[in-house]
Amino acid sequence: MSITVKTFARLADAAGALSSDRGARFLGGGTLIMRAVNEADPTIETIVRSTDPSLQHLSVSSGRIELGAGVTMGAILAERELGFLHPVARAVGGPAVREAATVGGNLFAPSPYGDFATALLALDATVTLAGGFGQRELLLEELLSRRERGAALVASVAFKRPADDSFRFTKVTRVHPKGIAVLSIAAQLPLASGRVTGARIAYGAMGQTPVRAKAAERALEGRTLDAAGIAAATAVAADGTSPADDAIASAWWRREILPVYLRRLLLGTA
Amino acid sequence: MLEFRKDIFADERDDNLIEIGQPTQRQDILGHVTGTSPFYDDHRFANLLHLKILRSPHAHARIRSIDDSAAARAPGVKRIIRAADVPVNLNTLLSLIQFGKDDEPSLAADVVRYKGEPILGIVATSERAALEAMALVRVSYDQLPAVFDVEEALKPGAPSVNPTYPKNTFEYYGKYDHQKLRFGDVESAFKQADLVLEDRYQMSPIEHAPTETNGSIAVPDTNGRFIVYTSTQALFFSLDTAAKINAMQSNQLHFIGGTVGGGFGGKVDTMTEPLAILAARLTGAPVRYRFSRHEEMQFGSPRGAERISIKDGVMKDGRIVARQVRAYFDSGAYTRLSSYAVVKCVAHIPGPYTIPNVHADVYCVFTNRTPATAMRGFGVTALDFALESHMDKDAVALGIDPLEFRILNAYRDGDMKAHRREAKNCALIECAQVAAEKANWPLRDEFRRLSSRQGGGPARTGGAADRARAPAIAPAAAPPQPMPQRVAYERPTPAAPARTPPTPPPRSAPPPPTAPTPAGSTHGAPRFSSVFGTRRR
Amino acid sequence: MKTPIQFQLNGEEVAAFAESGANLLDVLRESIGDLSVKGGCWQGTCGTCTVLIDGAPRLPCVTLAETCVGKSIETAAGLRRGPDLHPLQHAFMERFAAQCGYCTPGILMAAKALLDRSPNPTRAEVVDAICGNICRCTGYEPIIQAILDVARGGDRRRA
Amino acid sequence: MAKHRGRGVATINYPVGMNLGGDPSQALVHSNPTGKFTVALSSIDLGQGMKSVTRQICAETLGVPVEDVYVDTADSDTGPHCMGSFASRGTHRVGNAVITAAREARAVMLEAAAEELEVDPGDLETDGKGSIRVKGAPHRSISVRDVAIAAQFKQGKTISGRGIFLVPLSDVDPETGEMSPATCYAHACLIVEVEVDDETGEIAVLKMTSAYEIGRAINPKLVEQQLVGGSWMGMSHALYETPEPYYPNTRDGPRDFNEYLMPGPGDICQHDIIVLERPAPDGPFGAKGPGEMCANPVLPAVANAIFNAVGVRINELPITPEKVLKALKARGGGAAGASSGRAP
Repeated sequence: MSITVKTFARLADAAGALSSDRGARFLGGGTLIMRAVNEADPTIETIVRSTDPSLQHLSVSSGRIELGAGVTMGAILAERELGFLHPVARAVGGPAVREAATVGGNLFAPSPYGDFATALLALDATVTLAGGFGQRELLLEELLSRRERGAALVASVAFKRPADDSFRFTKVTRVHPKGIAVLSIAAQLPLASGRVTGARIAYGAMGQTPVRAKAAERALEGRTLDAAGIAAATAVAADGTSPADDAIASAWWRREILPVYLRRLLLGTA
Repeated sequence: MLEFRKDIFADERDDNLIEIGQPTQRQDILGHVTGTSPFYDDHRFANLLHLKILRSPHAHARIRSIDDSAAARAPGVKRIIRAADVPVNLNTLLSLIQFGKDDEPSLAADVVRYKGEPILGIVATSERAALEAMALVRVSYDQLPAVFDVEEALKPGAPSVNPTYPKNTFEYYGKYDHQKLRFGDVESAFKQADLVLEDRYQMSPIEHAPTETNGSIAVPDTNGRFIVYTSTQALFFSLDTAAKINAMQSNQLHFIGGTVGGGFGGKVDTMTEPLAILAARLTGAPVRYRFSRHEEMQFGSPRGAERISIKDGVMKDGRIVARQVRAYFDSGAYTRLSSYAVVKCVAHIPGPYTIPNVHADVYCVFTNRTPATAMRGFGVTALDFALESHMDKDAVALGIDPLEFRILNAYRDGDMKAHRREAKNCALIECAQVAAEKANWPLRDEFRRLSSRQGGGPARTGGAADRARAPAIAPAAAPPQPMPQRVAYERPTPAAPARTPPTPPPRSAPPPPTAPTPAGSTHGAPRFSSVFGTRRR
Repeated sequence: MKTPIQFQLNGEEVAAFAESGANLLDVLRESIGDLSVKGGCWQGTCGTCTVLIDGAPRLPCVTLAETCVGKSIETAAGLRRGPDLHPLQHAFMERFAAQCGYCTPGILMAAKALLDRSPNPTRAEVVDAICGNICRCTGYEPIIQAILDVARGGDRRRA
Repeated sequence: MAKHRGRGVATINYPVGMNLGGDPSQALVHSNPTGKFTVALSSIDLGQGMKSVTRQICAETLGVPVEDVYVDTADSDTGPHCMGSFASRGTHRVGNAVITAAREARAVMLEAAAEELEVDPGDLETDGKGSIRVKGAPHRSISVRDVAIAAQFKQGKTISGRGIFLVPLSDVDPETGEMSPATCYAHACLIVEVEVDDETGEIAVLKMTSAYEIGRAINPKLVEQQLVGGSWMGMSHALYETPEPYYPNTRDGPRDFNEYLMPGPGDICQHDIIVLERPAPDGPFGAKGPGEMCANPVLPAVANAIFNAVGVRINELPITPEKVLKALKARGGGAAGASSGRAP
């Protein structure tokens, strides 16, 4: 029994097809779905795809950034205005994977993958879901918390453009330059007269999904980004994380080096 | 990046050659850069069928039942191959050179002994059809206790992994569970030593990871022959193994290799050819059996892990007077080539150093993991890691420069090695001197002046060979000489003691019904029987 | 079920009937017969099958074939123009940048993708361009040197 | 945050060919009617350069240009038996077989030439450019092409040769391990410099310097390919690779090239290599086999360099950052200055 491929001009129709077929998967860049298809994953009977141009939509206004779910890492790297995201996009696979891997797909990439989702979490992104009966918005954080449960078709993501130089990202890998994450850290660190106000920090590969570093965020509030100012934050860096042992690294090592790399990121020495 | 030091050993070298030494372009380079080099899978056939293998999910289990009826009816499925379909379903690779007993089935019949062991094959019109049918096969197992640690496997009461070797160790000469090396007297040397250092080292398994996975295509040819396009590293090795397992005459098989997409030792095992040929015989169609990357990584034989303990006795002046090695090769569930690596490892002990007292026991141990095989540096890589790490510790403990410590103990022409052969054509000291100079590693003058060609001789081992069993080479026979050796290569001399041939152990498997002992005629096999006492009739 | 697929391969119009859900790698090799594209993993993790789709490096093994309808695909088979080798092919020969040769076509295409976009890359850019391609033989250095040779103005002979 | 540099060294040797010998290889060499030669082998080229090395050996022995020789490999119908491409035996074993075969073919070639030039074969020499001439009288010469045509169509001679090389199988004494493992050994010394991050255990390999003694470099570029690629693999074995990350526990085995770790193009370092040549008495033109041994010294040299940098010994491969960090913490954290070796 071979695979059925259904192509829809409208994303809404694709969403409808997905919700009505338990054996259906939405094809983003293909790096996840096509591998499963090649391995004859019995849970995949139908590939649903959409040629809806909205998936490629990419808008950068002064305040707000919107990315269609089909926007690739390559497209982001081609967009000058998104320079602050280039280190993140470049951290996803090699050049050939970046040309295929999509923003939407990355939100569903199992740990230790999902570096772009980690960055979006730090950017407090909202996600627009496509549905048979119109779209709805929710916080990326919510989506991640329930992504293991059931199909949701992402239409786009949006977030406030971070203040200049307030966004930082680092990814620790064993292999360079292309390697999957031992861990990744994304941080948005707005400064008011030299002091951090409303920091958002997210970790990749420190749990089943990208997670917020809420304790560290609190500990940074009102502090300066120097050795003394960040000490409290790095002390609680690993709070609330649940990293796993895998082929890349043990949970122990991930926990051990997380504070080190958080400190280096905050001090700008990573 | 690469330079020559032609001045060293110049007097031993004829430099009046035309082609030798030239950076001539590779004969195959044009094919490589144009993507036209023919790899085994670059051959196309109409109606090609695909073989996929159902593998054990358990490390050790008894197969209670197999229900493949639904799979047999699945779309695209042409044939299911079971253990009973394999003409000679027990083999060991080195039976071709009369070394070891047949211990590994092509398809497991009753018991699976490692996670990933082949149980049954599905031949279908596409890989996908075969995989979908595989999902319909129902196998029920009774799980058995498994062992994964080489030393656990040797303890009394440990689960027995391989029925051919119930004690979990390969059998040497029909009487020992390990390979011995005895030279001099380590015990008394340890007593006299100023310092005794002991430590344990653990090699990791390694995946060969060739970019081209193992695979082959078997194609029915005219006149009952089969053409086999293969990724093998050893054409006749694979041909004779495939002939044996399929109970065919070797001249019924025409093996065509060609360019191989990397091997590193991982393409000697002949893991795909026998079943691809069997599938082609059973279906009358060309059949491809290609490892997936996942199969290559987890179920293709890896470099086996070795656990090596080293005990050195050293003197304050830097001489190593005794070295004892105990090593365990993790062979996985079956022998494949680990038994051979053990002997090669023993031959390599104590490394490129002249040590008067050496003692080693090296074991080939069976565990419930993917059978190991050869890999680049087979039998030696792990030992070098252990020996050279330990050399460093010796040097630190003695407060001697690590490189000078090595030069001091380096073997030289005329020295007696632990396996009782004269060292010849040595160049370790020169390598150390040249590398040190290039890296600005400070060596004292006396160490810069030493030469592999001077100062060697049996005396350096204090006649250790005499103290042990009869020396292979009378001390008088070979005075140290600075000039190249006349003798082409090392040989046992008449002085070597005569040995009574060991008694052959019982044979493990009945002979193939129709197959002539495949390789007996082609691999100089009979000679090996005297060595390993496993002569086949 | 089979689907008709048509696209440009190295400048020529080609068409094939592909199994529904087939990946581009199998279509290129099995249906169309471009054997210069080698398969290493069918997982999207080794880069061996790298080709250019509309000028961008892509991995056919994880590309749904029917998404390529109407696109322009370049493979190693199209690098050479008649008897004339591409400068990258010359450079790989000069630098002895291939041993078993299995990863070579994919790496050549990854390198072409880089040089087509930025003719004068830095070493870091060259390293990034091939970081998705596994080579088990060479240790990468000769490959990097070969690509830099072309960037520096061609496959001049080494002294 | 502190990064510490250290240097480590290892010296090794490596046996050439299958242990104990008993591993024959054969070769056939023959000329076509216009003086171009084919070497027929069943041996395998898996990237190491078997075709190229045997081609150069054949050309040198015949005394013809290398372009006039083509090596055909890996066909069991046309190529005579070869034990296989492993144990660093290709250059040594197959190379010797090719020499024997090429010598036989050369003898017939010179006989045929002698008949054409009406001189004694012993008075002839090849110029390596495609001609055969009378020693001391270079104007009296004939092209290999004309000799081949004459041999084939006029004299009825076959310009061909057969060769086999076998190192007789050695016995092994079960009690003492007395044996003849190999007929010649290659040698190496490798010095490596590393940098270790004492907060994370991460290791960067900064530089390698090595000396390899390989008997004779038949082709320096192919030797370089082996030594550069091999040292990369050694670095990979030392620091990265394993299909069983929690050995002897079998869990979490890698399934793909993202999970199976090997140094990427961004992890490699400068490697200065010096080649020494002490010809092996029984090697083809003295050649040994550099193929396998080149990876071996890297593993211990890296382990020793790490100790030199931060003072901890890791005895279990691969030497992952977490093993280094665990060892540093077990020792109270931070990096005690290395207690040995010389600082770079």
